[in-house]
Amino acid sequence: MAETLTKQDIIKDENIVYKKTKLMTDKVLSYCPGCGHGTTHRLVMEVIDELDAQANTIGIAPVGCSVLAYEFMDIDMQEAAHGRAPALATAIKRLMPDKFVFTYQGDGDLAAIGTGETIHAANRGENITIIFVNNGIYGMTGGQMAPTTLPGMKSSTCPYGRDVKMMGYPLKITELIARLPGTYFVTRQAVHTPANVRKTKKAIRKAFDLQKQNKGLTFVEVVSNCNSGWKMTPVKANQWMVDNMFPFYPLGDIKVDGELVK
Amino acid sequence: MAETLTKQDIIKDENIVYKKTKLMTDKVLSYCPGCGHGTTHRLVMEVIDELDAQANTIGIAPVGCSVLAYEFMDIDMQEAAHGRAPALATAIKRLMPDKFVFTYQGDGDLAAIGTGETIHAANRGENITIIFVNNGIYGMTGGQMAPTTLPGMKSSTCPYGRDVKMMGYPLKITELIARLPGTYFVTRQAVHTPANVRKTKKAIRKAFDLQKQNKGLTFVEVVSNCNSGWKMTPVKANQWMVDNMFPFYPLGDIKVDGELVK
Amino acid sequence: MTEEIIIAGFGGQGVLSMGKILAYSGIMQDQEVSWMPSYGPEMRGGTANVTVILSDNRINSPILTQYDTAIILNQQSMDKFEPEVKPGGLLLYDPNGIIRPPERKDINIYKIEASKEASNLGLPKIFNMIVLGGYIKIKPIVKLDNVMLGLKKSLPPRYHHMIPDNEKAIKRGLEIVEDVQKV
Amino acid sequence: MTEEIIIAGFGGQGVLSMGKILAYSGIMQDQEVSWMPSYGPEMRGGTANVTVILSDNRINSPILTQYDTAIILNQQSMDKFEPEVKPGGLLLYDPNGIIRPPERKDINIYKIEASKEASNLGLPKIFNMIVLGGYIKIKPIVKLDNVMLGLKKSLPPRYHHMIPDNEKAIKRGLEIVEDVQKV
Amino acid sequence: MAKELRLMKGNEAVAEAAIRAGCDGYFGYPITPQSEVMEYLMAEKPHERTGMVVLQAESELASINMVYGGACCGKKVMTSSSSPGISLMQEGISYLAGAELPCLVVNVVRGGPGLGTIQPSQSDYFQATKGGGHGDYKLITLAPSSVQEMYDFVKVAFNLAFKYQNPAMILSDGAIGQMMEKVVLEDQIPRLTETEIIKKCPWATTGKTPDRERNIITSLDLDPARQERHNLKLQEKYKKITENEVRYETIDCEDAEYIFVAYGTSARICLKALQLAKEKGIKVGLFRPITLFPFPVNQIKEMAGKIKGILSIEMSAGQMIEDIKLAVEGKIKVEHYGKMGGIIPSPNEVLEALEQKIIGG
Amino acid sequence: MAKELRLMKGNEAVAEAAIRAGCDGYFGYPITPQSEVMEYLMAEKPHERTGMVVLQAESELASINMVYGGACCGKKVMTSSSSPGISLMQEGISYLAGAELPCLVVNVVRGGPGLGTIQPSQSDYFQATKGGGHGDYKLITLAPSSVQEMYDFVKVAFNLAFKYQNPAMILSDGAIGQMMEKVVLEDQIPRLTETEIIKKCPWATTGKTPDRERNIITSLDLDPARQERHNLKLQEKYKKITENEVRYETIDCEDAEYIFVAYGTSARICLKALQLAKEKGIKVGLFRPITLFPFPVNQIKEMAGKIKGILSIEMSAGQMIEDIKLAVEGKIKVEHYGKMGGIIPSPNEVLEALEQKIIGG
Amino acid sequence: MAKVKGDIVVDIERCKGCEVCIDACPTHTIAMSEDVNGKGYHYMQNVHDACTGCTNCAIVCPDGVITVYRVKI
Amino acid sequence: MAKVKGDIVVDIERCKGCEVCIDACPTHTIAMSEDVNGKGYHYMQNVHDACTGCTNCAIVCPDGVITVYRVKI
Ligand SMILES: Cc1ncc(C[n+]2csc(CCOP(=O)(O)OP(=O)(O)O)c2C)c(N)n1
Ligand SMILES: Cc1ncc(C[n+]2csc(CCOP(=O)(O)OP(=O)(O)O)c2C)c(N)n1
Ligand code: SF4
Ligand code: SF4
Ligand code: SF4
Ligand code: SF4
Ligand code: SF4
Ligand code: SF4
Ligand SMILES: [Mg+2]
Ligand SMILES: [Mg+2]
Repeated sequence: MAETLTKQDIIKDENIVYKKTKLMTDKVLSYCPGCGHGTTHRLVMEVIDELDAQANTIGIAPVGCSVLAYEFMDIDMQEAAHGRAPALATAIKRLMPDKFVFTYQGDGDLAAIGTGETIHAANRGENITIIFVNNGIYGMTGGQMAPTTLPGMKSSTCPYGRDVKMMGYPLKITELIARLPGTYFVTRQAVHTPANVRKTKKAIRKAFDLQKQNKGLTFVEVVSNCNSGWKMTPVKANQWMVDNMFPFYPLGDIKVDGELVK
Repeated sequence: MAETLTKQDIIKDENIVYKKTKLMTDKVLSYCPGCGHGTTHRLVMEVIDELDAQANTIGIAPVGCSVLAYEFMDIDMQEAAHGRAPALATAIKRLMPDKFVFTYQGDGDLAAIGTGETIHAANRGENITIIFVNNGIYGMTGGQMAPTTLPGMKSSTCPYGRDVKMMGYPLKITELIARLPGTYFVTRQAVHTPANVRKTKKAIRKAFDLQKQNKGLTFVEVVSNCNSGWKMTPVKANQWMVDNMFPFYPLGDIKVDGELVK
Repeated sequence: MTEEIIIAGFGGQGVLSMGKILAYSGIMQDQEVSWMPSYGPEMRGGTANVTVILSDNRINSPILTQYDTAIILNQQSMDKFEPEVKPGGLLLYDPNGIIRPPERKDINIYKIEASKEASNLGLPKIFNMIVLGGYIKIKPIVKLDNVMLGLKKSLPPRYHHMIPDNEKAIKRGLEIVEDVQKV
Repeated sequence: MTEEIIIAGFGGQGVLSMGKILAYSGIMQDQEVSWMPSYGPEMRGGTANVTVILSDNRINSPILTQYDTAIILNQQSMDKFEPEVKPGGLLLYDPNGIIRPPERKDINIYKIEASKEASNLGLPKIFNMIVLGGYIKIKPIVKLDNVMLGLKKSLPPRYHHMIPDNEKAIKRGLEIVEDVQKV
Repeated sequence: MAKELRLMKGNEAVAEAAIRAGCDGYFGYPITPQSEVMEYLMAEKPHERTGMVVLQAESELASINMVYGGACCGKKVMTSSSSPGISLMQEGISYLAGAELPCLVVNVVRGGPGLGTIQPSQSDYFQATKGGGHGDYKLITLAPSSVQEMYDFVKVAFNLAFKYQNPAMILSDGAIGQMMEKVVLEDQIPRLTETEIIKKCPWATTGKTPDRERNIITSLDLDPARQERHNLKLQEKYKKITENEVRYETIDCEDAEYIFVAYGTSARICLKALQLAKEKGIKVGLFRPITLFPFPVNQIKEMAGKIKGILSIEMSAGQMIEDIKLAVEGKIKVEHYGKMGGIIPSPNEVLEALEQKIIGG
Repeated sequence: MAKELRLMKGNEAVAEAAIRAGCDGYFGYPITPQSEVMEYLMAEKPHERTGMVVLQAESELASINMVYGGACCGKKVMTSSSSPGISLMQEGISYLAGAELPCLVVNVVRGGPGLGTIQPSQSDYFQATKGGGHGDYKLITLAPSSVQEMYDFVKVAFNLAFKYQNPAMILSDGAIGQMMEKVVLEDQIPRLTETEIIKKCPWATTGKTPDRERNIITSLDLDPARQERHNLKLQEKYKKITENEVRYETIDCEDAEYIFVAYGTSARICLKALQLAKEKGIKVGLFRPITLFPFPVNQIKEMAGKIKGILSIEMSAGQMIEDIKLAVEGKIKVEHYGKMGGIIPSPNEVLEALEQKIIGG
Repeated sequence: MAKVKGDIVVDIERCKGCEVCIDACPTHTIAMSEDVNGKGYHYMQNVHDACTGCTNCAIVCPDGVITVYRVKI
Repeated sequence: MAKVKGDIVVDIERCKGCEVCIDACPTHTIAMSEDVNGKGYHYMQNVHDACTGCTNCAIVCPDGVITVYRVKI
């Protein structure tokens, strides 16, 4: 019987087991081939869709490669000034406490220029969700060093590799955030394999569920490649990420139910 | 023989065991009676004097009650914009690595508007010393809530007491700072009793000694009263500080030799 | 009618609230008023002063360099404001802490031992109300009834229990103010 | 003499560096030059183009809307720049990926199979040098010697080992360029 | 019903006006001489009175970006600060203008540059009216000269901001912020419900419902043609504001030979100088711009035809004088007199300057 | 010795010029279209070439305050950014001006307002010349119109900054920053030693030695009288700069009937428009302000006596035109033509605008 | 145990040829094309008939260009 | 063990009357004045002869107005 199944028999609407969520628009993503931003976008939208929350969600796009996130996510969105997304989110959530409010930020945005806004929104325990895409570099502006760039890693502003003596240490902002009493759920994930994608989606779902319960700030870091900035093919970049980023930024939950893990 | 000693016999220059260091100018301090800023100023100057470093020290005054620190400290000083002292210090030290460079900052300055500059200077491991006077309030501007204001504590912008649900939790910035690899010595002290003054002075001395050895950022928090902001007499304010501030901001070393204590 | 007043003294002497009650009293009798304090960190421990104007017409400049009346509560303020009283104007002062009493001949000078009286009454906090009483005795530009109304308006309800003491103080001020030049 | 050129194609095709070598070649023969790229995120994966001007005089506007020469390396660029070649001007293109070849009659159109040739040679990176060779064959505004000097100047020393391959590619370009209208 | 009277500081009047105007959110950071705005709000518990959100932010940067977030939702939001704090907001203000968001920013100006002084000044006129931030944009700028106007202009500013979808600024100064005057209070205007907001601000990010496309608030457009169209639209709007919203006051101008032009505290000083001038028989009037953008260009131009000279009185080195000169186009003499560093000129000085620089000069 | 020639981007030229001018420190944060400044510096290892410090800061706020710290020490320090980043620096710039510190700020302008676009623009003229920050202050502002000038003006700007103890700005745009042209390089100027700095900048905070009083750098003075004196001193300085440092270029102006006034990239476009005009027999010249502050007021005023009209060409809604009008005082017609949103006007459009708005209008 | 058979549809004009999906496929049923699409990218295509409809390829695809179908057989 | 005797000199015009020194004195030799100084503050003064010159008062004094003397006796 298997043998008799033709392509046409399988490719029918009722047999669909996976398709792009309708909360992603049809616009072609502006990201480089293989960039984790696309996957992360989709996961957030899948969760909003599952929560049936399109009408109750306000998203905030940062300044960074994902500055155009609003072109791809079919929800109401605001574009924030570089680093200030948590300030916007604070106001939105306080003015409209029944909405889901999330920011979507890169590592330059969140951990460099936006350090103050990030820490204070977290410390106030704002009931918002932060999706933090850490690719260890400034993708948008052409691959400059980020606060999260690894020691020895090259970028256009550390062309000989990050020298921690001169340029400082990579900043584990997520671990700092987790220590603040205002945060309730803090986790670090990735989206380079199907298993990781599934875990990340669960984490995002959990973050939004907790937001609904007004538990305080929920924070999902996604360690991602910036293959353009790293000057590698996407597949190599993912491997490099596994080999180099994960040891420094280990995946897993950091704070659960308001308690640090371990 | 003791009986024969007159006042005149004792009060002679050669019998002086303590007098205001010459590195404090003769200008009357602009601080309220009993304010810990004066004592802290003096300790820093005593240390610079002991190190014979007047000619090699650049200090940075913040925006806050100590904005006029340069009137009282007889060293070259710069007055920074609110919160930015660590950025100034970074540049000064890098441009003149042989000088002692320190910032003197309040809790509003360092832990609110200056969060980003503080964290990044610490994270880069700048070889500077930060003297951080934490009085749990914005003294200069008339007693508004600071990031460090205790839960329930009243201020002119939380006249019914700090409600952590609405206004966030007090921020233990010193503990955060201590977790950054760029900091080498982080301690919390006070100046309300002679014993505490002596300990604080030792800590400041240690901080400057380590700066000389280029060990990274050294950080001395001084928990202090703001009797005007707290609306208490100085003596009551010090008692209130012992009873309320110290339990939340426990005194003692937090990071020594680049290692967290405990 | 326009009355331009400076009230000046130390930070803790209730200079600003005296001015505020005076201004509110003006409002109670349908006048235009302005109350312009010196402000900022110089207030911390240092001196404080406030310019109060009451007028039947629109008030123009709320900041002045010449006053109809100066109410002076410490030496620094005496040094600064004695010269700025308009000829024929009024200077009222509390002699406590005054080393060099006023010397001008072209103005009317009164003194009031408000500080002493306040500690006699055991109510140091109402010192400023005694002074106010003295002032409206000399220049009844606001009616006592309106002062009482103004007092009530300017105090938050939780302090209304203090009104009787304040009233007593104002009335005491009416009694004890002295014309220095007549003396 | 002034030559105003647009070079346009995909991001990875070496458009900008071809322009840079051309500009440096101009400097080598004492000309004024300008090199003005499109810039920013649109370069990411998208198209890239650069305006190069070589002139014996001070160059005025570095941005143009009309060109003496257009060097076109993909379809989007063809659509955009074919109309912007000055009448009598030159359009040089690589047919790889071109669906609609140029149609204007009032300009000179040449093609060069640089992409194909580069993969034949097993050196896909020097594709742009083949195109450059083709261009200077048609319009010898810069002398080959100066191109070689320009090439050397524009490459950081650590890439100088690549010069021979590049030279080979330029020379190959000289050979394989074809006049389309003659064909 | 008897009107409600209060003796209030200018800063307190702003706060009370905000509550009564149905403001949804205030976000600020302390700075002298305007900290009373937030202090008053916090003491009033507006979350109990009207549900208004009042939040002390960690900085002025955060404040203005909170305002941005709230404004995107169609909420009536505001901040206040003083000069150095307003400088920190310039990027945010440019974003607000670029994204065409209604909001209110109050600047209680102090003396600059730098940390300067906490005393009153008018040296932020350029920043407010020419654009302290980057790009071509304009703030609707109102200059109150009394505590009553501090109160009234909050509502006016919100109305104009929403009418034109543009940030509005109240440009005050430390003197007006700190002084108390009699204020007539208006009745509470209720805050808008979400349904009302959606109706009034269909562009707001209130959550994408099935009946409309998603709403996006951004000031970015990487396509130059679209970006230019957006800029042209902004310029059209500014033109319309200029045509419709000029406000000013004239005093004793009918038969004046000379005119003071002054706003805010300076105008108050000039009022007194008018009295002094009358005593001296000098025919001088006061032209008081109330909107600094739009500046009353035509009104001043017209007046210039009838008078001999203009003295611009500003507590600055002379900034508004450029707008006066641009209006007057060289027809009559225009001079500046002012004080800097927190000093308020006296009416006598002002009159003397008129005599020397304009009448005698 | 043969002069050293390079093909460089404007941004790279700034970086190389900084090293060769003996710059002590660069502090910056990436932003398009100027990130190449820091990238070039980092690749050049200037700490090895001259000992220059180059540091990527955590933000523009940090950058400008690092510049402040370095400038206080008498060091030759600089930063660069583009429009939104420069807006974030406004508080810091006001502090630098208030404290009278020499330094260099490079603004490679992009289209605004808000996030805008990364394409070139000239819409930050007001911000640069009128004071985007609070208080009465001025930046010495130089407008390069070629890559060579990007290179040359770094040294010029540092020299003026130290001569007048005042921050200087290079107001460029994305086109000049991104384009490459031929640059003639000068020889390396050695960085100053500490002894030389102490001699040149006796006010600098280099450490209080027994032979002098302590040096204090501040912009604060709570005493209004002293604060006013300080402000008057600043105004005196700006007057002196205005008298001494005006720079401009005129092309074909001798027998012109009309004049384009344009700076930077716009001036380049006008150069081409001059050619086109000549072909049409239109007598038009180009007046190119090189210093925007001090603006060549007298030169334009004088010229206005001889010509029929001025067209101001700016990639903005018209900002410099106000300074032109203030100079011309209504004597002749002055109009604006420009493009916004990152679009560069074409020479044809410019010429057409002249014909319509000035010649025909 | 019920066997399943799957298939995928790739929107080849939107595929950016990143190859991230290839490794994710447990049945090695997908590979990159020789040809390029309109954007100049080699695109992913189904080369065997072994697809189980596991959705792995689709959920790692950053550009969301894959739709997965599955039937029980 | 050598006994010591101390004394202090207070710059009363600079004293702000904060009283912080009082508790710090182990010999209770200091107290606040009845009078006020030129700034209106009660100032600290030596009221007994018990001073040991331990310097406690001086080092907690925020305004640095105390000089301490000590002799071995
Ligand atoms: C105030 C300001 N400074 C700088 C920039 C330039 N800028 C745009 S995106 C960006 C950093 C992006 O890096 P990241 O946040 O890590 O995001 P990614 O692109 O890597 O996803 C910078 C510096 C800006 N737009 N605004
Ligand atoms: C940009 C800016 N924002 C706000 C202020 C006003 N301001 C001056 S000091 C201060 C806070 C002072 O508090 P803190 O740092 O705790 O010092 P303290 O006075 O308590 O010693 C503030 C908000 C300012 N000067 N500049
Ligand atoms: S530059 Fe990096 S982060 Fe940005 S889209 Fe490309 S790969 Fe992704
Ligand atoms: S206000 Fe507070 S911090 Fe400031 S001087 Fe007074 S007591 Fe000290
Ligand atoms: S659905 Fe699974 S089996 Fe089928 S192609 Fe995709 S990854 Fe391979
Ligand atoms: S992961 Fe998606 S975009 Fe990448 S090659 Fe596969 S199908 Fe194409
Ligand atoms: S030196 Fe010691 S014993 Fe003497 S008065 Fe001071 S605290 Fe008391
Ligand atoms: S501690 Fe110093 S200032 Fe305070 S009362 Fe004692 S002597 Fe006076
Ligand atoms: Mg990044
Ligand atoms: Mg404090």
